[in-house]
Amino acid sequence: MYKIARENLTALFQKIAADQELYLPVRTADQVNFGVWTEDADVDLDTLKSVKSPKDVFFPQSETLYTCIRDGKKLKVEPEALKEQDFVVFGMKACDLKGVEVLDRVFLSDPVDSFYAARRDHGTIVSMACHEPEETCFCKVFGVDAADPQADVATWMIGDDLYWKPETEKGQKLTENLADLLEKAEDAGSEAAVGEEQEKIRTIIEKLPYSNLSLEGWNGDVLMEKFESPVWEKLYKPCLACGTCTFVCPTCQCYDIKDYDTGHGVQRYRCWDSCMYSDFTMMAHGNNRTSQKERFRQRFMHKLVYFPANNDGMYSCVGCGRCVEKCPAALNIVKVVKAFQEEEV
Amino acid sequence: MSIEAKEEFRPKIVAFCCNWCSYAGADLAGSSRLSYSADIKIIRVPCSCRVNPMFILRAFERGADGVIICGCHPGDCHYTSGNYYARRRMTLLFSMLDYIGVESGRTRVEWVSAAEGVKFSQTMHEFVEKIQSLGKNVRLEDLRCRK
Amino acid sequence: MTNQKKQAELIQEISGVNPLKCMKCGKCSASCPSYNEMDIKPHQFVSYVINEDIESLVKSKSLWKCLSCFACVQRCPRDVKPGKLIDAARQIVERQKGGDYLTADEIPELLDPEIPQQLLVSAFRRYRR
Amino acid sequence: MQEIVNRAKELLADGTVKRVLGWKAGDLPYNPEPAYFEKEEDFEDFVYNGFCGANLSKYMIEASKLEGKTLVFLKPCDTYSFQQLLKEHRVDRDKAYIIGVGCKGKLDIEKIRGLGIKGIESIEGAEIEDEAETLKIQTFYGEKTCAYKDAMLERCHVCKGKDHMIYDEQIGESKETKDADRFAEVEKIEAMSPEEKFAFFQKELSKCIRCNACRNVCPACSCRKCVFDSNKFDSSQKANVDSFEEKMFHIIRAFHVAGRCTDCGECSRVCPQGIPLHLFNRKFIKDINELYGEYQAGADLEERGPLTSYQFDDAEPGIVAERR
Amino acid sequence: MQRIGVFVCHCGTNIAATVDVKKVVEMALHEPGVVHAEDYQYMCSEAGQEKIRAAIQEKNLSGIVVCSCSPRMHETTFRGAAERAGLNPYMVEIANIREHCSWIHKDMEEATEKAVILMRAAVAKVNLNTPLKPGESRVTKRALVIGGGIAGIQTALDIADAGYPVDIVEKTPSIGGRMSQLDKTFPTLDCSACILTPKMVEANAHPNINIYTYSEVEKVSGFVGDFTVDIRKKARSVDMSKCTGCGVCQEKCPSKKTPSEFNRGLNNRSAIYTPFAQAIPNVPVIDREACIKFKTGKCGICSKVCQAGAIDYEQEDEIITEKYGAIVVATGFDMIKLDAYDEYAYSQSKDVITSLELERIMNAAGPTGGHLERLSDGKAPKEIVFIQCVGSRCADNRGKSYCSKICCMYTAKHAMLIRDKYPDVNVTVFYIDVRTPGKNFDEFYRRAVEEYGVNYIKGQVGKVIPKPDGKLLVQGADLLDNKQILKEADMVVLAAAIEPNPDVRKIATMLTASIDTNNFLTEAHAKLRPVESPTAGVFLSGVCQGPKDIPETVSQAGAAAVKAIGLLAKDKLLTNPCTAHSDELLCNGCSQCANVCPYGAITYEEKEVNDHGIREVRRIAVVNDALCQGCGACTVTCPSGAMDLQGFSNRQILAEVDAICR
Repeated sequence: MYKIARENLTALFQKIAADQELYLPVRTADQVNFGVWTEDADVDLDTLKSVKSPKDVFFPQSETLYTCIRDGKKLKVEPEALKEQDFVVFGMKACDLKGVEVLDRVFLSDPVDSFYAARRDHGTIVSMACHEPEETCFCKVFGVDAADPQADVATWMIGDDLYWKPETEKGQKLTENLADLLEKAEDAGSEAAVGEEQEKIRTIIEKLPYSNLSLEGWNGDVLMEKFESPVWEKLYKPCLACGTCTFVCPTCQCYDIKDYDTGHGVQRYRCWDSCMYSDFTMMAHGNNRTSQKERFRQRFMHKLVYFPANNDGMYSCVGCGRCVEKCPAALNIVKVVKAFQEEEV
Repeated sequence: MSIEAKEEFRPKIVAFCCNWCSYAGADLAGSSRLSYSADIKIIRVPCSCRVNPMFILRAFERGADGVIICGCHPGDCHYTSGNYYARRRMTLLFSMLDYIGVESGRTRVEWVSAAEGVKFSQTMHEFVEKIQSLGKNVRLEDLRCRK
Repeated sequence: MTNQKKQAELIQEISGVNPLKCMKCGKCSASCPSYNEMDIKPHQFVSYVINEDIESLVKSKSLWKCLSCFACVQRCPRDVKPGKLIDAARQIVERQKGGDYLTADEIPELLDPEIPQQLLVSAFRRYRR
Repeated sequence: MQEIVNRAKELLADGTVKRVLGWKAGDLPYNPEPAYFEKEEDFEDFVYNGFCGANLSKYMIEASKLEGKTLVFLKPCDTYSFQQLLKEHRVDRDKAYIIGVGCKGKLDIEKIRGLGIKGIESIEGAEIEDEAETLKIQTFYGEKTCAYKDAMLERCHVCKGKDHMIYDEQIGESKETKDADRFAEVEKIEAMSPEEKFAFFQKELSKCIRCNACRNVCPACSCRKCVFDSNKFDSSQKANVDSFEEKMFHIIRAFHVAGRCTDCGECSRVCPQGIPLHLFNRKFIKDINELYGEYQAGADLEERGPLTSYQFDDAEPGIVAERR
Repeated sequence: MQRIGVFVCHCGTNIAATVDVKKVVEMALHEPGVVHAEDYQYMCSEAGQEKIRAAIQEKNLSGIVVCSCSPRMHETTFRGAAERAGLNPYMVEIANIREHCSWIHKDMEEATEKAVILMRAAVAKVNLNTPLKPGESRVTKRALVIGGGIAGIQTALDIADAGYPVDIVEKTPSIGGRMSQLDKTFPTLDCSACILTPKMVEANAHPNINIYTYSEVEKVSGFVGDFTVDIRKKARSVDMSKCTGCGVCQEKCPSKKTPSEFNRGLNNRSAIYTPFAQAIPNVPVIDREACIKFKTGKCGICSKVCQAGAIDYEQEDEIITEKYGAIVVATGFDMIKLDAYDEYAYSQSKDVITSLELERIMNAAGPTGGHLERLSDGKAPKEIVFIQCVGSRCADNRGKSYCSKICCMYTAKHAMLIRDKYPDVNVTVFYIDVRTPGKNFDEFYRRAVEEYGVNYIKGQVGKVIPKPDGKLLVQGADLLDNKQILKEADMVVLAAAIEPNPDVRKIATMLTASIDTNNFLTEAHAKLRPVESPTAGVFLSGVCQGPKDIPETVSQAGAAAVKAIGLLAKDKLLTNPCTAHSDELLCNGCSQCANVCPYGAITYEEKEVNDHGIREVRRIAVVNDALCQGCGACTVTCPSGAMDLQGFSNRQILAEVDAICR
């Protein structure tokens, strides 16, 4: 284990950014999101949750797939290059890491998404434990330990020190590169400090209102029963059909592929899509889900039923609580789970 | 011509002209041989009120450096009131563009009657000069449309 | 470019007058109080400028007979304003003498018996506006 | 609150209304959700407190399609939206029973979070009966307090007034909350240089994730299908591919609601990225007021909107450059 | 995918001299959808049109682009050619590479580049064109003539003779107009009244003509073939059905201090009056501003003396609403105000008069009974000076930029008449140019000089100075003799410029007819459609379109009548198919479009729609094709884009924008 004083972090970031891109929580116009580090970026490591999850580091909101350039009646097709440079993501929380695990299931299983895979290969993740979890968090429900964020490097911000623990080969390599800035912290005091912090985090998490949410009855086997439940009819009513929940979510992975006419050709790109949108999976004949109830149901069925059915029981919710915070109509996955519980009692 | 002259800034300017007055005014400028810059390209619309703010933003998105809308003089609209609506719409739109930091000189509305070939040509002259002085539109351009 | 042509252009530049707009109505000559004193009449000024015969114009008596009353300027229906042309021709003469670009404040000090009085009056009238 | 509940139950019982559109208590102290109540026992969860800030007018578009009357609780500012929707034939007056509720300013959880208060367990002082000027907030990290005022939504500081524009009956007291000039922020931007303006909006809009929350919550954005969802203008977009698109989206959205926007402030309230979207709408409102005379959308049913009317001597578009 | 043909016209050298037409053809073949491109000398010629026809049929084209002159010039021609080849005429787009390109650019490379871009925009548009079919609308077989001067009378007579009912609306109490104020006419020296009065009588008596005098057009709505017009019949205070025109009321009226409009204010009239003796109708009106009864409530003499009991103080304005198929504007002219020309002392001396005032003085029914005398002292003038071009041909903003056209001739007429009647009077005319293009016109002018000894001096007058002794000192210049002239005169006559009747602005606005900077109504085409306004169904007669003398006015009046008759003779008109349409799946029913529609063409209906499986009853905007004129105001007001304009659709215009900015 290593440590570095908080005041030296800028030097650390400088060093990392010297030869690769560095993504970390940056405050822009009063909001914290993951962004590229620059000298004048306002780095914010104290805000628990970035507005958007950092999934866009690996799966950007929009990315070009290829470009067609028209020359008279001839067409030239230029595929977009895959990510070739290494980069570092600093400050991902345990829930976001779990989110990446979910995305891996989708994009790295056959057929492999080469754009995503290239980014995963080149990215080194430095995680950070959640110093002060909040009332919207329910990662525990999904077996996530916010106090022990497993990544290439795990870190804990304790007081004025950042404790740094490489966990993988990639993490080790990064640590070596930063050797002159990181201070060895193999002593018992450091271990104890981290242990104490972990304990503190876990104690708070036990107390959080959502931590004992039960997911009993939510699995791949209850498809028809849940699908046909009358509860949805009541639940969806306040939903405004915006895409906030899906766009802040660390696991939502649906995208649309669109063409942009540049005037001298076409740029084909993909961009996040939201199952809440009326034109989600629009096809020539129209739409699969014509009502907001169906669209609303889709999101939660996918997270809690369809996904576990296809992925060895793994839910595609990680309990980060972003949707709880951001939904304009105060709807969220927790309310959905609870509503079914009440109904079933 | 020297090489430098070829590299000079040639703005792209879209002019929306109403069919009844301004387009005819442009025709008159043509038949009177009143020259103006070839950077101006005219799109014929039935009335200035047909010009949707989307058209203007789209032109800028596509790399236009200036957009000018010409219609009948207030009171002379072929459709009685079209240019009055256009006047309000464009005033508000231009004000918004100015508000978000787009130079207000990039947009203009001018009333040109069918008899005002001279005015048409002069207006186009002035507008091209203005755009020349403002340079390339970079604030509203969609970079994907660049060649 | 010949000197004459340059001067003709200079006159147009100084006066801001486009002599081609003249329709030869003669209202300037009809309005002119010094008409009889002049060898080149006000309406003819225009054609001298058009024909680039500035030398004759500059040498003419008329140059210093114009009172700069600007009646012709006021009444010209075509915005040609012969009075301004005359004024410009005078300036050319003065510039050739080196008395270039006077400001109104400098005039009193420069009062020189050699400067024709007409020019002074004209200058004052011009600056009064 | 009890008064509201009692009255709602009464109207439900006597058959005046078929359902009640109100708020259901959330699972956190601050997240009640809009909900329908159809039976007396449903009211167990009914809540009406400082966090019930959502403008229920927009829900009335759907409610107008239901059979029978819907009782809806509207704050003074919501009634402008309802009336504007009525003007545009998007809601049915006969299907609505409007209880105009008093308003003492509504709370914004983001404001509270912005004060560094996190891990919230409970909040005291947010009930409408509470006269307290301070909120007492119990958190996992200790007890915090916060002035009610400091936790109020931006829109309440520039409140249009506490009169209901349209209602069947009124319940509850209101308290003046206006303590700021509605156009001060707009004026600040207007005074900037073009470069500063551009930088300001560039920074704000770079956060936009095109979630459409602003659009979907907006009572003026009541189109069955938004131009940005249809292919009518080749403008269908789902993501912020280029910084220009966000500008296009927000400018056009603001333009489409210009003269119809009541300045209810919902767009800014719901933006997950905290973009002050009301600055666009308020710019239009300010221009309209200055150029075409004071106009408040939703204030009446008859007056023509400023973009569907004109005067012979309206200002020319060149005024934009002149005013600079 | 469309199959598009591109046809590039050389227009002789008009286009080909500055645009490399071959290059445009070559570039066209690179454009999406283009399967054919060719160039030709004159595309509008029969041979050119034949090429278009052949290509459409041989290559099975679905749309064509003609790169040529303005669509305002030949769009109809090419649409016709397309239609004859079996192609829908609205599948034709014009790229204007003449007026908007070759004629204004000199550099070949630059002009060619622009021509290519204009061609591209047109191709991009036609790719999105859809075949359109014009609708039909009915024609109301009745015409309205606004203005009862010689132009209006002639037009009305011609239309009426063809068998269609016509209404004349005249603002003043009598028809007759300016011509009724003239004494004699050039170049024949006929008495004006002698030739006008029979026409007035004929119009009055014509079974197909209905005359509304002392009336004004208040409101116009509708469109070609189906105008609805509100006419305000001002209260005359005299019952037209009872009045016998005996004239006693005018004689007895105690209020006789109102300047006579007819006599240009040179004398006064009574408060109850007919403007002139031959007035039609010969029914007086009460000028309520001047009438003692209306001002004080006392008097009522006219009522007492009227044996027919025609006086009606209670009469009120009446609004008549009538439908018309065609409208002819014949609003005529007035003299300009001379306030800006103080150098001529018009406001300072009564003996400085305008030519129209001279007409009244020379007229036997005029203020002086036809005696030529000075208005200041009644003495016979010995020396008269005429000044030409007062306010005409002015480049500054004091006067008018145009030549008033009639002054040279009427001045020659006046000079001649004076010299004929009063040989001892010297007449001098100061002129800039004497313009006499017209049959027997120059001969007429030469007679004035040669036979009547009128003294013509080339040179404008600088100023007129009234002297204490009542004489006028005219300071002019003789440019040919190079002399300044100081001339003493007893009378000075100013040939003031004429200008369209100021009311024409209001009328033009109501008719949505366009007007030029001088307030003359614009014709649809300066050469080929001189009597039609660009607004369909509106025709122009007389000086409202531009300065004219009487014979010209009468011939134009006839021409306007023929155009109107041509319209009225049709039972149905094809309507412009470029109308707005609302997409029922997108329409919100919010009524904003109806609010901005100037034609009231948008209504709403409750309709069941099937929106991707959801069936519901919605409030939907419906456009009435016959009323919609295709301005597009609604399309921009519609936030959802439900409202679109055929022929100028959102996507078509955006395609043009894209093509230009490419």
